[in-house]
Amino acid sequence: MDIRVQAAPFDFGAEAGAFARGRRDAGAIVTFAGIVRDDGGLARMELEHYPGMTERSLETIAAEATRRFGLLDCLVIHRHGSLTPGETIMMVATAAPHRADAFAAAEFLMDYLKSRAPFWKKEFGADGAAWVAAKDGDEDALGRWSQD
Amino acid sequence: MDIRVQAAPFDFGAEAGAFARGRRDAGAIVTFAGIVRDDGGLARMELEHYPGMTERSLETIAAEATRRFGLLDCLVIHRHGSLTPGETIMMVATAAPHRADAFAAAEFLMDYLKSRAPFWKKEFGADGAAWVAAKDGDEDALGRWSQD
Amino acid sequence: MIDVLYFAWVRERIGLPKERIETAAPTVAALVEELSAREDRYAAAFADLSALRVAVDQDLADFDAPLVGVREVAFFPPMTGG
Amino acid sequence: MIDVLYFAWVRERIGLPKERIETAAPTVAALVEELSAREDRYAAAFADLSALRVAVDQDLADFDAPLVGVREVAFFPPMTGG
Repeated sequence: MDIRVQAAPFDFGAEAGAFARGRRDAGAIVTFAGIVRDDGGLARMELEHYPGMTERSLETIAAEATRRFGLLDCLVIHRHGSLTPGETIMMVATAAPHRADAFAAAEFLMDYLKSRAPFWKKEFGADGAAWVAAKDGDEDALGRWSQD
Repeated sequence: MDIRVQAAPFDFGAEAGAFARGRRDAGAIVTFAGIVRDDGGLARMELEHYPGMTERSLETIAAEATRRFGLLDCLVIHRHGSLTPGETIMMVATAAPHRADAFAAAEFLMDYLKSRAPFWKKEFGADGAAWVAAKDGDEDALGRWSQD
Repeated sequence: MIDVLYFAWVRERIGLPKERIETAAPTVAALVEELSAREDRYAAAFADLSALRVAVDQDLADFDAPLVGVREVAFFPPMTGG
Repeated sequence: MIDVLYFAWVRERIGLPKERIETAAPTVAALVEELSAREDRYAAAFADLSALRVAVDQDLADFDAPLVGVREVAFFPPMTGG
């Protein structure tokens, strides 16, 4: 399990390759990368976070994904600070014996990270700056993971 | 849309990186890599395929995934021939504006590829060689994609 | 004349990957019967059709698919790629 | 003494990222009332609690969470990472 919160850029391909390399125990690797989308004149984005709580919450989410889906390994990298369109904001990677668990774990990580990890996006464009509003759908997405 | 069927190894990390690089239109990239798992003394695996039909079927599946999930791009690479544990058998990558579509499309591609693309695995181990049997679950997995 | 292809254990059981066959069989099922009657190795390969898949001109098809105008038929077990 | 942290537009509205507060408030909700009574910028930031989230010692909590023994409370809008 590898959790990194950093201002510095990272190389998604290199990280995905290193995560998968020589892994004889896992049949399935799933990765997700979030990219700053050029949505109608976005100049840049500022990602604020809560140092300390960010790492704690990501570790909790990753540990829960590992337990639920029997992961052999998982990786979360999330940037903060200033980002421009085309830059990679964050990535997750999961390794499991079979594909269903690797996919479910990556989606679980993303759903919880979206609504439970303390990051806030502010977008800067031609019309000024605005905080991104949380989507109801992101909170609703957690419902599908509730266990009886 | 990029479909490749090849005997040669490929670099999963390099392909994932190239697929995601500088993509200002897509907010979400999902990749899946299938790796030869070292499952109880497997020495190597032979992947047989049906040249011609293989490419056709992968193109059909990728085009359907693109249409259903509004993909901006997708990539499928699948090897044939001899593979040893730890080697990457195949990968898919999907790019979409939002994560739900990128995840669903990657799972759709994998489910259809498993049951509809003409590949057959033969495993060689200490106890001899045996063709891998299709799992009922793989055929069943297609049911979740049926549209009304 | 029709090209008939075999893959995986069907290929191994029949003992060749491909052959050209002169046939008047109107359907895939009729072709299977014709081949099965010809030699034991075909009968063995085609013994359980539920364990087999068929492609007609490189598209998955049913065993009752017609063979009129068809150039290529392939028999194989369920796929195990990915 | 308790450290109170503000993030995103809560931080902007209150005008600072962090302050130490001497309080006897027994719960988060009581602390919010105390701050809101103090100055308009707090009242403005805390006007709609349904638009806010709170963490107590870096764990997400409810507004009725007790403050006994707590070192750090943070207020912020719903998260938008990923």
